[in-house]
Amino acid sequence: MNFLTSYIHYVGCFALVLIGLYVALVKSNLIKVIIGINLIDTGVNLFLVATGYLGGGTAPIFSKAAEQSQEMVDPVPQALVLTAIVIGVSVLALALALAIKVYDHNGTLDLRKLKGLKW
Amino acid sequence: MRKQISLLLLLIVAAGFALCLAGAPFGAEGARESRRLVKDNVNYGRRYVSKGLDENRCANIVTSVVLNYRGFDTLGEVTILFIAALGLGAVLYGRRAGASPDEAQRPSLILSTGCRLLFPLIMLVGIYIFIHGHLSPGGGFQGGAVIASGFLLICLGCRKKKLNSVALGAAESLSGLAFVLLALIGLAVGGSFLLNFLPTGKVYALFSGGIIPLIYIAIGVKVGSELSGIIDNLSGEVR
Amino acid sequence: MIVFQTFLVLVMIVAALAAAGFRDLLGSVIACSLVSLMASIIFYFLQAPDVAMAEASIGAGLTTAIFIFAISKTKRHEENEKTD
Amino acid sequence: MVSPILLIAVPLALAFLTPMVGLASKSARRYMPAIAMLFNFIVAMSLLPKALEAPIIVRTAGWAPPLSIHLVAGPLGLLLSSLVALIGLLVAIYGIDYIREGARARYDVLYTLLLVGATGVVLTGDLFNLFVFFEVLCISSYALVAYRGDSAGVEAGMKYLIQGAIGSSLVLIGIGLLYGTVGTLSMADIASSVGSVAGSRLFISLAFMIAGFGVEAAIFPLNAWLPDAHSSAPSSISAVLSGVAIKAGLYAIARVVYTVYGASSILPFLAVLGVVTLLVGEMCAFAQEDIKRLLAFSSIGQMGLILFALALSSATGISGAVFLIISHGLAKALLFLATGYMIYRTGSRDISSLAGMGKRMPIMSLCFTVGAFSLMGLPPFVGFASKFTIVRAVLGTGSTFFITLLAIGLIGTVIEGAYFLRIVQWLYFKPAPEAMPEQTEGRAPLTALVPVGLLAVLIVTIGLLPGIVGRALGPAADDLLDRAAYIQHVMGD
Amino acid sequence: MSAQGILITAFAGAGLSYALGLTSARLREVFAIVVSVLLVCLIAITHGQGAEHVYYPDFLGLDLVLRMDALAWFFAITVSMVGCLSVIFSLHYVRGKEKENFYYFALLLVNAAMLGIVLSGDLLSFFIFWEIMSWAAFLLISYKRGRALDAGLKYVIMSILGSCAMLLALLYLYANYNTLVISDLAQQIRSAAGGFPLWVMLAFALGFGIKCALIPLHTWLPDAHSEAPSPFSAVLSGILIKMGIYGFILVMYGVVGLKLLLEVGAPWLHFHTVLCWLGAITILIPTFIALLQDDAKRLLAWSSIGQIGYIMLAIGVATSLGLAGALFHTLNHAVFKALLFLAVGAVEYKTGGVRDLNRLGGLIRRMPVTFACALIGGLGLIGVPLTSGFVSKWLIYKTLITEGHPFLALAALVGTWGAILYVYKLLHNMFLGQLPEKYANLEAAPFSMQLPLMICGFIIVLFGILPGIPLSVIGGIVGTLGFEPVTATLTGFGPQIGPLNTLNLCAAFAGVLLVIVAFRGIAARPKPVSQDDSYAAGAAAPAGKYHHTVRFYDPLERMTGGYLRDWVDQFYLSAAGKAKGVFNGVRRIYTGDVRTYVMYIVALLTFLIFAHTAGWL
Repeated sequence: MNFLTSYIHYVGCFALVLIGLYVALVKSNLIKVIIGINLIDTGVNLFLVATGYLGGGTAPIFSKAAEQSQEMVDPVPQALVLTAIVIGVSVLALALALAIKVYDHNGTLDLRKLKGLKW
Repeated sequence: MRKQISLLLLLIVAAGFALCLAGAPFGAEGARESRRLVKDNVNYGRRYVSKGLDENRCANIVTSVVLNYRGFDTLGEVTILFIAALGLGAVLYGRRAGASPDEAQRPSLILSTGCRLLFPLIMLVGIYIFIHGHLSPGGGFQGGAVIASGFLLICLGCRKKKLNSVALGAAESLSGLAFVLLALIGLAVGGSFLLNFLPTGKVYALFSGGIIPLIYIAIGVKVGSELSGIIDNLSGEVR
Repeated sequence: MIVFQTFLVLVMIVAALAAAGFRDLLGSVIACSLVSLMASIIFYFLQAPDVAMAEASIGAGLTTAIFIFAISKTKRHEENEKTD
Repeated sequence: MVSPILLIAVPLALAFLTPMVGLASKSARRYMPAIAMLFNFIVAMSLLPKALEAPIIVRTAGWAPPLSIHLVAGPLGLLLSSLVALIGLLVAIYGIDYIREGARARYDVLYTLLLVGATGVVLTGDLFNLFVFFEVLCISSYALVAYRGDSAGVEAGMKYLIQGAIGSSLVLIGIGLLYGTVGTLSMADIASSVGSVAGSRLFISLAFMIAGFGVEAAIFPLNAWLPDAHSSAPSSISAVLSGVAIKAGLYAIARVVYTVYGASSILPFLAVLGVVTLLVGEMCAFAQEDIKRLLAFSSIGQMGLILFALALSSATGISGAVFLIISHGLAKALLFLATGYMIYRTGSRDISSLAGMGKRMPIMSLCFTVGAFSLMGLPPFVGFASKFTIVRAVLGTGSTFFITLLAIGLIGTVIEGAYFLRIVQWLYFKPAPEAMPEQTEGRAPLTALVPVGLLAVLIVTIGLLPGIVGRALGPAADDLLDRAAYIQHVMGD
Repeated sequence: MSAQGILITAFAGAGLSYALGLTSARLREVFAIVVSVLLVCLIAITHGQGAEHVYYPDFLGLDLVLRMDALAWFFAITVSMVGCLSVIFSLHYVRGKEKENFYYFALLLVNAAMLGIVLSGDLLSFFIFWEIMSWAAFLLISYKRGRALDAGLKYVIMSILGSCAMLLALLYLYANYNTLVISDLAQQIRSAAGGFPLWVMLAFALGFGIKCALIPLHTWLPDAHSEAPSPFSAVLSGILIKMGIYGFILVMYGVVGLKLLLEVGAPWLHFHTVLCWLGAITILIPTFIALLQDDAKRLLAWSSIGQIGYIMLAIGVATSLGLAGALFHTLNHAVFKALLFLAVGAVEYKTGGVRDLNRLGGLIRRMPVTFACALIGGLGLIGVPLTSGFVSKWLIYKTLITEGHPFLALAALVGTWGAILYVYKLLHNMFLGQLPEKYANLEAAPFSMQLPLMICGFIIVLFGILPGIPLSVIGGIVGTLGFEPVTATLTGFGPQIGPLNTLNLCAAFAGVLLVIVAFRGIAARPKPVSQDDSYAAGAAAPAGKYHHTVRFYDPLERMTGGYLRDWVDQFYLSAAGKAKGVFNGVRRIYTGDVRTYVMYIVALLTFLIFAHTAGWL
């Protein structure tokens, strides 16, 4: 039971990362690979927030009602994840723009055919 | 052949993760005891939580970490979004030839008026989110995203209204400039970049936290205009 | 409480596997947005409301929109896997 | 006193300002990157002497270093940021007339932000901030590689982006693992508390970081993106990418390995990886027909040599590596800029089309020859001084393992000599094909000749008087090697 | 006028000549000659001063030093002399051709770099000038397009390989003795406990061996010399190869010193004996390959390799007489080869680029002066008495015989026979025999080409009759390098070295000449023979001699041609071909498929994790 309580989040996020990597490694469609990268980003963000999570902690936001602070969760990973999510979106948007342009030029998104530049 | 190799590789990577996470500091329970043992000055998460409130008088500690303690990251972050919007524009530069959709797909009257009615409400929610970034959860990024979803609605819902890209670009760069100037004033006045030079006011009041709400407003406008710029670029025209 | 979190994580993993497995790109994009939705809820349970909101609005909302725009401009279905 | 933070803040402000300036007047916007980099170069050079004694620690948001993000403008940081500023300035001048088509407004901003990213990577003292500026650098180079929108550029950009994204996620996992174990993100703070933590978790997070930063630093298995990206990008961009961007990646690895982890067990592995990169790079370069792809592979080769020198962990070794970073940056930027206008003139990137360029573009060919000779390490040029320092450092270590690796590496430089001199022969000693029409408009404008000429003059003067740069190399090597001093400087006050 | 002044004038001269050349060709030619002649005088004046001074205090932590001791002076005067002659010769040779400016700049740069090598007092500046000489020579070799490019590339690849080896050896010395100034280095090495490491000596030998074309490393020389423009071939063959010799002498005797040198290498096989045998082989094989060459310059190139064999043999013997012989033969060979190459160059210039021996002939009547000088050069090359070649070969033979190396002496002797054969072939095919019609009204070479030939011819005969002039200088050098000095009178050697008095030889020759003249005077006047004499078998005897010389040594070639091909060259070319195949293979790593690239990233990560868990890292 104790394994479940403390490690379920890590299992979840690293499962996401591994699935994302598998998609990026194996799938031949460009959009599918970009989805894989998106999965990896989500997994990594989940992992960062999970590192900051304390057992029974509360959200690091003070309000008139909740004044006490010792049970609060570590706010730093949340700040990092905020940045990481937006980085993920930016990379994703650029990736999809490039995918559209690749489709314009080559008419296909199959990575096995997109080998114009090699050797 | 490719599948087997990648499965083998991922197996070893998974083993690496497992090897890493076995120890004490990871895992929710493990984290809790290890945090309690650790004194404040070693783990800065606890220090921000314990002293953050009276240093910046900003209720949302995450916001004070995002903008004050680690504000330089957010400056980098905003630059990245700016680069993404411009990069998208640069890459899709040559594709302006948009074919106007045929009659059949034009949105019905109800849909377009509904959207135009809903748009100001979404903007209001978005603006509320990033104005109250330092009090309640949420902030520049989340508010900007909501504003962008408003623009998305306009973009999908009603065809006629074309987003004024020059205004978006101006909003984008002006708000980015505002953020950097606020930080530079901190350097000029208080001797260190991103310093919270304004009085930080009472804790839960709207005008608390010194320059933090100002920066979050600038970020909100910037993220909103950039994400809608991205959407406008990507949805330039439907073939 | 933890049981519900475990359930969320399992749904997320299944959605991720679906996103990987679907041949129809639109289907896998929907599965992908389901993953971010689940992640957003898990963030809430991990006491990170800011991140939950960001993940929900950016991760689930805008990412899916951008994906669908991209798919509308390119091909919807994946080529067959046989030639690999 | 001018604070090093301006090195990042002012170009950033100028970058945000550029769209506004663009609205006002189209032509003024083209000079914005040059202005930003000129400012950067002046500030960096003025701060360098002061930083040679002790690194300048800059706080942000007014908190003492470990609390908030801080910049560590040490001798190494400022030396590299002045290199970034110098090459950025010269390539910006080159880009004024070179880039004509495409979304010209966006090019200027992206170009300035790329250099801001590189300067940020080199100056920052915080690990996550290093990752953020690393991302600024990478994403702007993805967009700029695909700037032309032609089939090759877009494909190269797409491949570069996918590998870069995977690399960045690995770095993020590494930072997550490290933050989980140590609880702080300031490099000096991590360094001071890393010693007391169990080994295997640290090593795996180091592995992730090396794999992640390695993608941008063109280490052997990870550099598959580089030949495509540098050959299909516009020449001014490949000049900056080759001259500056991959160096920032390698600096990140060096800083992580030496300062954050203080790891010594992985150094022999990095040395072997460096020599393998050198050999693979030079071999592939020899077999190329396309001039820019050849230069890209030769960049991989030289980065292998720099990594090998960094992995020596001796003071002269690292000062040799920094010296090679400077000399390779100058020479490779010169080569890419020179080929830019040669390709523009002949219309094709094939080496055989360069025949007889010696007569048609004398200044460009002369500068190309100076750059090629410097890269090969021939005496009167700066390449010789850096190669000499590295070989002296390797033999100084006296360990037969390193000396045999060096001997193998020197075979790489022989291959490099072969293919560069083959090109010089094509330039000067092959008759120009008469079929080529005598286009007069192809004559390189002043904004191209000035940077290329200046780089060539720099290469020769630093080659003849290595003392100019030599003074800063010693403290720069100590800045990287001496972990305790770094911690004491940052955490001390 | 210190060494630094000489170097500055040399390098500034090269630069200025390029600058002046941009304005007017005439001005540049005059300036080039003035600079070269000035250099010769400057060096001649500074004979005595052995001053050693630092000219660049802190270059990467080392002091660069120049010195002008006897050895340096001797080589410097040879370099500047031959350099000046080739500049004078190339006035006409290059006039009108394109890229003249570049030619003069590169030629003066190579001469300046060689002066730099010779005058440098520490190994780092030696190395710097060495590399400058290499790439400047590369530019000049590939000057005449076409096949010259491959020759240039082959030359430069081998010389870069050599300089990499030399850099390793040089910095190993710096790492162990942390100084590169030759005088201090020599003291420390000789006083150091252990012997001199063999691999360092081999690395030096590789570097210098490539430059002076020892047998396994010689393959670049035939192509480079035959493709380079003739005046530069003279410089290339005359003095550029001698830099390798200077390097050997400097390292073997200047730095390592005689006592230590004798122990270098395995106890049963010393380094210097290997060097001797290499020298012997280098005498034999190239000389007989030279026989079979049809192209005049290629013949001379192979003969250069052969003569270098003599010099290496003399150095390898490690005796004072041997070293004196080597130094004197270096000087002689520089003068012979300069003369012969310039003569071939003159013929090539006049006949519009023809150097194929089968198509030339009978030029003795059209170009008598060139023939006379070429004859003197050829005789000197063979080593006929009354020419300086005789004295140097006599020294080498003497030391081989007194030291008891019968087989080496035999090899030297056979080498001389080969020399006689190919010199005769060269002179006969070019100057004797039937004059082809198209050269019937060929006028003589311009004076600016004949002057260098005459100067060289004069030097050969002068040093042949009065060998004391160079030998007194060489004796001093041998003394400074740790041997007992060789005393020589003006006309030969004292009794303790073995009686040689060129005066008696002159007297003997004069006597024989007198007898021949007298006999011809007294004997019957040769009576003209009528046309239908049996000699012409009834047919009308043609006006001139009608023995054309085509495929001169054809029977010899048919017999030995199969064996005497350049095996080493074929081996190198096939190795290069295989290497190119490997490079093409390595290129295939970048398959173009992004998924494979991502797999490479994950593969490195897994390797690191696996290596850690397995305990390697």
